[in-house]
Amino acid sequence: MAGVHVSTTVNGDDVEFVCPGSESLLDVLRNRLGLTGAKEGCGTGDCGACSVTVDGQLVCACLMLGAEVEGRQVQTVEGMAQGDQLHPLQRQFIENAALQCGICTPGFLMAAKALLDRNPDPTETEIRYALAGNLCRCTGYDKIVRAVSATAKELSQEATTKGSKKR
Amino acid sequence: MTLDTQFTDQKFKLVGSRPDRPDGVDKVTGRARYGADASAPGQLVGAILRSPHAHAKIKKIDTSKAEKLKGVKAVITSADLPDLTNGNRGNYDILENCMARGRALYDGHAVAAVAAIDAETARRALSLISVDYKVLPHVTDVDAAMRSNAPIVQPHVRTAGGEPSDKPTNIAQISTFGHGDVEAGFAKADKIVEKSYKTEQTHQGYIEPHACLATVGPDGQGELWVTTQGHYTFRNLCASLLGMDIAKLKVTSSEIGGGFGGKTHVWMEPLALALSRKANRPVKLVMSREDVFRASGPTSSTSMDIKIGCTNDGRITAATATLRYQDGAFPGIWGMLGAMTAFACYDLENVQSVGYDVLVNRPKVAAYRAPSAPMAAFGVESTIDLLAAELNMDAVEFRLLNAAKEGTKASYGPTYGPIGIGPTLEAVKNHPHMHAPLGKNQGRGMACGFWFNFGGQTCTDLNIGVDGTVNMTVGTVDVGGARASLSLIAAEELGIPYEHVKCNIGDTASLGHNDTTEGSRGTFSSGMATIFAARNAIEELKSRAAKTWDIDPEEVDWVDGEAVAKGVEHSNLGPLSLAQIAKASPNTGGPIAGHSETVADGAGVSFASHICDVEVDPETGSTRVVRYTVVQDAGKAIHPDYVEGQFQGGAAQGIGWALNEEYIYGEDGRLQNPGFLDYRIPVCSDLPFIDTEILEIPNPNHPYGIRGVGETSIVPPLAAIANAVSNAAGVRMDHIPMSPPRIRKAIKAEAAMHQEVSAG
Amino acid sequence: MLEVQLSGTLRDAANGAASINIEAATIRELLRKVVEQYPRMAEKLEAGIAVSIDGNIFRDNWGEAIPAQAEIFLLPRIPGG
Amino acid sequence: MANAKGSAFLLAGGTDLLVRMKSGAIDPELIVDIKRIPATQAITKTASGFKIGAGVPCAQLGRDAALVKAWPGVVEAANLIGSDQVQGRCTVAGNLCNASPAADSVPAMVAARAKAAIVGAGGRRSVAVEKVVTGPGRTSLEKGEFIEAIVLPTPAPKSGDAYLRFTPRTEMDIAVCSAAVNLTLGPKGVVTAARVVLGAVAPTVVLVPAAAKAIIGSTLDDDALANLAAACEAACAPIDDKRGTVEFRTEVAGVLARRAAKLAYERAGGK
Repeated sequence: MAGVHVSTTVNGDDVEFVCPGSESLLDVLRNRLGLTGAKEGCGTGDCGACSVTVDGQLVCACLMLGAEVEGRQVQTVEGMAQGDQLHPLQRQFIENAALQCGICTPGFLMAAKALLDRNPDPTETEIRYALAGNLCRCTGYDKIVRAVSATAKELSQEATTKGSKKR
Repeated sequence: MTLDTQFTDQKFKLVGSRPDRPDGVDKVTGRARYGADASAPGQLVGAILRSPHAHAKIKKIDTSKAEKLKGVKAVITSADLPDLTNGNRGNYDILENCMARGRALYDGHAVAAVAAIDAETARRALSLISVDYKVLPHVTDVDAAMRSNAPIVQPHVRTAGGEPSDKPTNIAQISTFGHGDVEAGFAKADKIVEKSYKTEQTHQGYIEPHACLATVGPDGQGELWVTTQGHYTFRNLCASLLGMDIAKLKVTSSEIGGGFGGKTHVWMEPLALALSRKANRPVKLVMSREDVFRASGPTSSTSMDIKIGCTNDGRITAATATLRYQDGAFPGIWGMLGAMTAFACYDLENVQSVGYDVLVNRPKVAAYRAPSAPMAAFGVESTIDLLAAELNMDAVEFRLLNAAKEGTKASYGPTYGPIGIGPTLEAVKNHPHMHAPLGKNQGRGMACGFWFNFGGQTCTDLNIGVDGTVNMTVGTVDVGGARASLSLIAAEELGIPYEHVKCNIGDTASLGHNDTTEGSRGTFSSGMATIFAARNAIEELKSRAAKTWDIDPEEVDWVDGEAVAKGVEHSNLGPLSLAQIAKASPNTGGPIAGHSETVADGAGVSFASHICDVEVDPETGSTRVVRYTVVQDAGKAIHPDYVEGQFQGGAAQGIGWALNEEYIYGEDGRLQNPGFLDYRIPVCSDLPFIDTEILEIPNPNHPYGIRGVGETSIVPPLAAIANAVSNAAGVRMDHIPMSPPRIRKAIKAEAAMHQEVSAG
Repeated sequence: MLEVQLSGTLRDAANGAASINIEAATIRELLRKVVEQYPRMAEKLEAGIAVSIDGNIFRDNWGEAIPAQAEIFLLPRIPGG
Repeated sequence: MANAKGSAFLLAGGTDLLVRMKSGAIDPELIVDIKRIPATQAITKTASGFKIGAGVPCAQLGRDAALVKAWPGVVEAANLIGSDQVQGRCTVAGNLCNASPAADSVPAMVAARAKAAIVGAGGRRSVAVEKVVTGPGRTSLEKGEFIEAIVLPTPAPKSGDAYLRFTPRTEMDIAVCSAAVNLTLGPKGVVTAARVVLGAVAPTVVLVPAAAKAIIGSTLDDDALANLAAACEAACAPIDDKRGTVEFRTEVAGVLARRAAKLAYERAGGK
């Protein structure tokens, strides 16, 4: 198939690229835009290592065509930190030793962020089901679930403090 | 310089604390570079054509059409990989496994490879290669492969360790271990339990597929960026297979996205190098997930018979095991390892274990975390539970009564020094988990496990900057947080803050040879080399302080990160910190470094005991693990977070193996489930939190008492879960994985038997 | 004189013997004399071997001293995961 | 699309299409992304029920309170497909057109009497969902035809539906077998109407009238449930494959139908 010209936004920056119509968003991110944070663990949507968001919706970049992101907002793990400030999830993953080899970590961070954005106070079960699309083979998920829990707690305390300051 | 490896019961300031890992920020921001994350100018994309047949003669390969396709820069077959192995059968097997030589030995065996300007062209080129196969009869089951009429996988193989014979066979090796007189022992037994078991083949399931970027020029120089557990071993092997000089091939280990033994072997890296050499361009070669399942190295499927006898008061009098392990298409030592580990937890007067290594038309078996031990433990620990039930004795008490201890002659031969099996069992006995109530359809099980652990060749370099910070280079790959542990050790020895140490994994041009990071050796061996390198640097620091003070180096001590002049005559000399000595180093003799090139031997054996609660839905056979506890001896936990992580990860892999993971082959000898949808590794919602208890019984052969911790945690789960499921469902499970259909079948068979008994 | 116990398929190379007697003070000397007595052991050594001295397993360090009366096992070299 | 020389495919969520492209099973000449058509992106409440556009991701079904209230079983089924990542992309129309016997949403849609709104060169037509799939990977759609929406009726008063599947893992799995039940209650909790549908036990999903008959007129007592399960088992014609055996699928289909019926009964207000 012929190349498709695509204009889109990735991590807040305007980006243009040309890719074959059949090329996945994951290949576009990794091979054309140099964003190798999203990983290919399976290529079939079964491991979640390529998780990114498109218009706020969590997706597997391997199951989406590059051509589909025309005019959309793509967010990847590379856009998670604000300048030199790590996102609380990123910090909690380090502090809780929630990664060993780290290959699944970008996908988990994106999925965990999507969870906390829609449910700021998830139970352990809600966390486990929300992260079920992300495979980790090193940790047994124990410290990952704890890191997400700790982040939720941290963010809710922050919100309370901010709220009381406003008052 | 102190090179004493003996444990000294040193008091620690940093070791045992839990600082942030030094590679954390890279890994949470997506910056860390793994196997597939590197690229080079002018890089080509490699792709491999694989056999669709389990066993076939390759009559002809026609690559001419592929070579003519625009954008194709190199096509290779085995003809491009001449045999340079010089009679080394082990290396020949590796070469043949990387690329079929006249015969395809399993579904997925590589037969040709291409390098092209992009993935699409490479894919089209593969479709243009025509291979003329003559399909041969195949065998994939271990028991079927042992029958006298089975198709022969490797015609040159004769059984080692058995009766001498000149008949081709699939039994590559028979290994016998044990001592005493088992017949006499069984004669003394009041109770004997004998049972057969089976386990299916599983894969390590690392999330990162094999990937590399190879560059070789016509000058015979090359570079390889690769995800591996052992870049030095890869270098030596690739250089040897391709006829390159070891010094001219630089191998860099990328960040590794999981290995668990599967990345200790080369699978396709020599092909990437050969393609690059032929095209004279860099070649990136990445396996798909399907390739990983079909053509890297899973663990053995097994079939075994276990027999154990004991007296009425619970003392085991004799034990035997016959263990049949399949090695895939190339001879290995996996049955032998099963035989060595099977009874290692127990103090036995009469014991014999026999391991069979059997060839089948499946991919070459590779190490998987304490290779071979989990299956043997499943058979033995299930039988131990059955025997305890016959005796009406508590299963933990029965194990404690028979547990190996210091001075026990191990079933694989040597006599144990101080070991941790007894203490882990005591800890299990007293653990609240053992006394918690169980719900409806729930059952509890426990089991023990053993693994050897190794050391090996290891180098560490330690360079001290003029600001007093320390750049450390090690040669073992960091598979799960080792850089944090090794930085703690360096900081501890030098008496400086953890944050002042930066630990790097060196490429093969930076250090001498390091053995592969396997056998739970990373923290044990590089920890030892780091201690020696630091002590070496301290000697230099003391001599620089002596020069500064113009006194004899013998008169300088090293105390808490500072040089101190000894004796009252020097009491006017204030201490010199590491930073102060480093700052003056340009004028006291130049850069200050410490290094160690050593063989870290004497890794202590390791034991674990696990407790597991499961809930079984009797109508569907569905099983959920509801509580899990790991108790394991770590010798000394350097960074407890990552020790716990190893315990939890091993248990989780064991849970997957026990319940759902298996290679499923069709009648045609093709793998039916080469993907993460149907090869079901546990997802987050499948598991509970996994509790851990770290015991610290120092290894006498390590200055800090470290034992390896990476592997033993996968040994007990199969058995612990089988015991729990058997207690929950009221039927003994003898086939792993205990998938819902197998559990339902067992429940129904048991019910039918009861009906028969009550009717009779 | 050390009584060196042989495990597994190593016995094949020693004509089936379960143990052999050798006078040696280091692993290097031990292995040299084993091959002198049983030339077929050379192949096994090439494939990889480990020596257990009083229960401690040494894979590579041939300079390791062997105490008199030590318990010695020759084991095949073992890989790990 | 009808004019494409080679194969042409419609892209809705793409969660099956891209996997098939990657494996080399298909090599499309043309891919048409229907999500850019606004009408395919909405769930509309109509006088007679709900219209779910072909591009609506399954996750959106779970966020539509009215739909969840009316057809909890259908929504449950749609929300079992894959992970959150897949949920954000996959569609019930795509799940139907992929024509897998194990598709999660299809038994629930059939039980709910859902219809597929089909568009083609020859105009529009409406077909019962159970008539769309004719075998594994095969549909009754003509070349150039596609499904623009799935239409669900308004449930009768005192109705309830439920869908249960069996998978070895808790998530990220394909149904080994499944059962959907949609039933309506009369006075005193007596079942007056029912539809029972099984998945992954035959080349297509199976509507089991005998199973419905077994519970109609009952208050879902143990005998009725046993008869329901027996009727379901009798309707199974599964295969042995990597995901399950004939024996296992057959008996577990009965178990699931029993459990789904109880759940649907509760949802309908039965006690």
